[in-house]
Amino acid sequence: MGAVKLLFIVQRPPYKSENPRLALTHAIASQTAEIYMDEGDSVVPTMVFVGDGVLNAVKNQQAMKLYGVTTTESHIKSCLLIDLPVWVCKEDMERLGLKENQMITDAEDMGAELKTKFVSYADIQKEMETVKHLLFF
Amino acid sequence: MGAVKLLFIVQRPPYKSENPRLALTHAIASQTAEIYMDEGDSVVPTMVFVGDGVLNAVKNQQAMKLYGVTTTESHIKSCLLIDLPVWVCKEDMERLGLKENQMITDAEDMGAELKTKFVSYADIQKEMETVKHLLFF
Amino acid sequence: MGELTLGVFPSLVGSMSLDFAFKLAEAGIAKGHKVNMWLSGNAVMMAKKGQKPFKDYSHLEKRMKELMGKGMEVTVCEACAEARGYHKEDTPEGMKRASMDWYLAKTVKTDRLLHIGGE
Amino acid sequence: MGELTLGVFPSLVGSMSLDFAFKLAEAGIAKGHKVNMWLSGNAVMMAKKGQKPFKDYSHLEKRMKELMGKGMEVTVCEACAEARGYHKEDTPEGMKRASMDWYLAKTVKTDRLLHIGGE
Amino acid sequence: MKLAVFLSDWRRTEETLERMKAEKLGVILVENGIYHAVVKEKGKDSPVLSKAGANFYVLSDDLETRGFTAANVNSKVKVIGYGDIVDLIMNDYEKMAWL
Amino acid sequence: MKLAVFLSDWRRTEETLERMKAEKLGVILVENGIYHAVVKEKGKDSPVLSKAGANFYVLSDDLETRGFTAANVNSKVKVIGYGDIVDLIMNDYEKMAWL
Repeated sequence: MGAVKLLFIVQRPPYKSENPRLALTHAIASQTAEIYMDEGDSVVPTMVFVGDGVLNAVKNQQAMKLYGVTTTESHIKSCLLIDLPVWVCKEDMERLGLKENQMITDAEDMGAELKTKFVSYADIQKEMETVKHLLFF
Repeated sequence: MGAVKLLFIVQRPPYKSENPRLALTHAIASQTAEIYMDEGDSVVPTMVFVGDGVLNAVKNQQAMKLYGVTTTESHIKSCLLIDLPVWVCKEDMERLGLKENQMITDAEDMGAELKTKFVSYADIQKEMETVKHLLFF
Repeated sequence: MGELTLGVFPSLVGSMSLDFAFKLAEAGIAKGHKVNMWLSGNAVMMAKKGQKPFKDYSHLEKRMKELMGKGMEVTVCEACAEARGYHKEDTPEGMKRASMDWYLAKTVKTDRLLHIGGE
Repeated sequence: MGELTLGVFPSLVGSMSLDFAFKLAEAGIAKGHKVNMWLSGNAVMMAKKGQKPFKDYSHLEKRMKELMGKGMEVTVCEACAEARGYHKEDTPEGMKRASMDWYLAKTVKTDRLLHIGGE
Repeated sequence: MKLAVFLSDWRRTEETLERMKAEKLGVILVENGIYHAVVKEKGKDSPVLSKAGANFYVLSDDLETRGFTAANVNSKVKVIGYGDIVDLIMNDYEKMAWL
Repeated sequence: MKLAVFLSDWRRTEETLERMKAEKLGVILVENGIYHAVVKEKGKDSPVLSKAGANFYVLSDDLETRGFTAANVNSKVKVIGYGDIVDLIMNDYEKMAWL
């Protein structure tokens, strides 16, 4: 099968639902999926935040300090750290009045090289066509 | 304290959420609450279906036949059977194009005397002002 | 000082409404109020002891026990618990199990009721 | 005949999405397809045996066992289960526990994936 | 792409669907999504049913569970069962989205 | 009546609030309800904030959890903590509605 592409699409805001977190933790699990796969196979996920889901990528989340629960922010940074692409829909940011300087743009503090990509919905549509499976959260 | 009035307000459609069912079963539990109360005290609930919640009162629900789960319809009828008032908002029925002949109007098949009351939102607002506590489901 | 009853229905992991309810209860007790809590629907997930405290998930067993130690009554819907496979022996110490009429009865004397339906 | 993988995340009681998933699996198996199921999030509520079959609540343990008897693989997210207090000894017979990578790996060979995020 | 979208809710997921494009698009109404097939809010069809080029299906089990029958269903929508959904997934579409 | 409405969501519960009347009305934004206080969709305030005669509050814990601070909050809305909510419930309002 070789490399199989998956698109993880988060369309809801964080915390009121476990879904955005589960999208991130499942995508990150692609790193260790080899043990269940044949030689040469792999899964290659991309994380996409779209619609109200772009609110997941707002920075300075304090869930750990206030509720003792890992922030969605730290999961997004973990994705960047393992070179897992994180995309945020530009049009939805604009609709909600979110500026890039409010968003998680990188995880340099953790040593990650990959940066968040702010993309247009057309890019997301194109990626939906390219991947093998869609996972809406 | 005497008789304490409670308003159970269901604003969501049935089945996609456990809430409407829990509203009904909790309201019905008022019948047996005496064991926890002082002599002379009682709770007097009214069930109200409002907004998209009026869809709970559509008749001929087949959840038991198809999924093996008690219908919301049968819970509504149980309310009528124990003389627990069931109100459905007329304006919302009209908005959604629901006619009275599509709705649960009575539980005569179970021997109930009380009938569903189709009320205006103004009546519901008035009741919200009268009761001691509101329970939104 | 007054009496506040919280009826909580959303699940332990997900909406964080249970986190809200316990924080509110804590603040209420700190101000000297009597607080009661009724757990029903998916909130009966609190009625299973031995939950592992991972940082990715809400974990409230410890806080609940502290608050019960300060006089909060916590009662869980028995039928909702049994339907999910939580039996008497699974119940955390200090938590009571009862049928829904317990909650209805509490509404009579309580000064305030915050019913968190959710989900 | 093909292979269909269902990823299911909503809770046992509430949305009825688990009822949907098992009915779909049943129909798929009846048509000769191979069906796999991944249970994560609140859907790990399936990983607690001894749930009482009340008529007011979805009860799927029996149907799940029948379908596993017909070759359906059912695997549950281990961390999600432990966080909710469902341990190894609680797991219904025939159900596997694994980490999330099991689901990711399944997506490689399966012909179709229906991911039911929900809630 | 050949995309089957499962609409499982009534009020929350229409916007996501509105944006999606596919050469072949199936919209399968399940759970509370069935209200798109039977409710005419303020006398109008659900906006979902105006999605251009889509084929619409509604699951009879979820329709009848909620007290509706094929007689109530909008003429744009075909009433199907679980077996039909399996065939749509395995034969007619390649990718699935559950909204 | 003196009514405190807890808005815990962003997209689903505004209509119910819109209809409600009370001599004294408090709207307490919690959980995802906080977005009503900080997001200006298409440049506009949330319609919730135009509810006539209401007092608006937002829970700082839920605001900061989601990456926002008092600096982002609409000037119509007062930032409060859990202790303040207790006082509002016990002293200022009589009935509560969690939407």
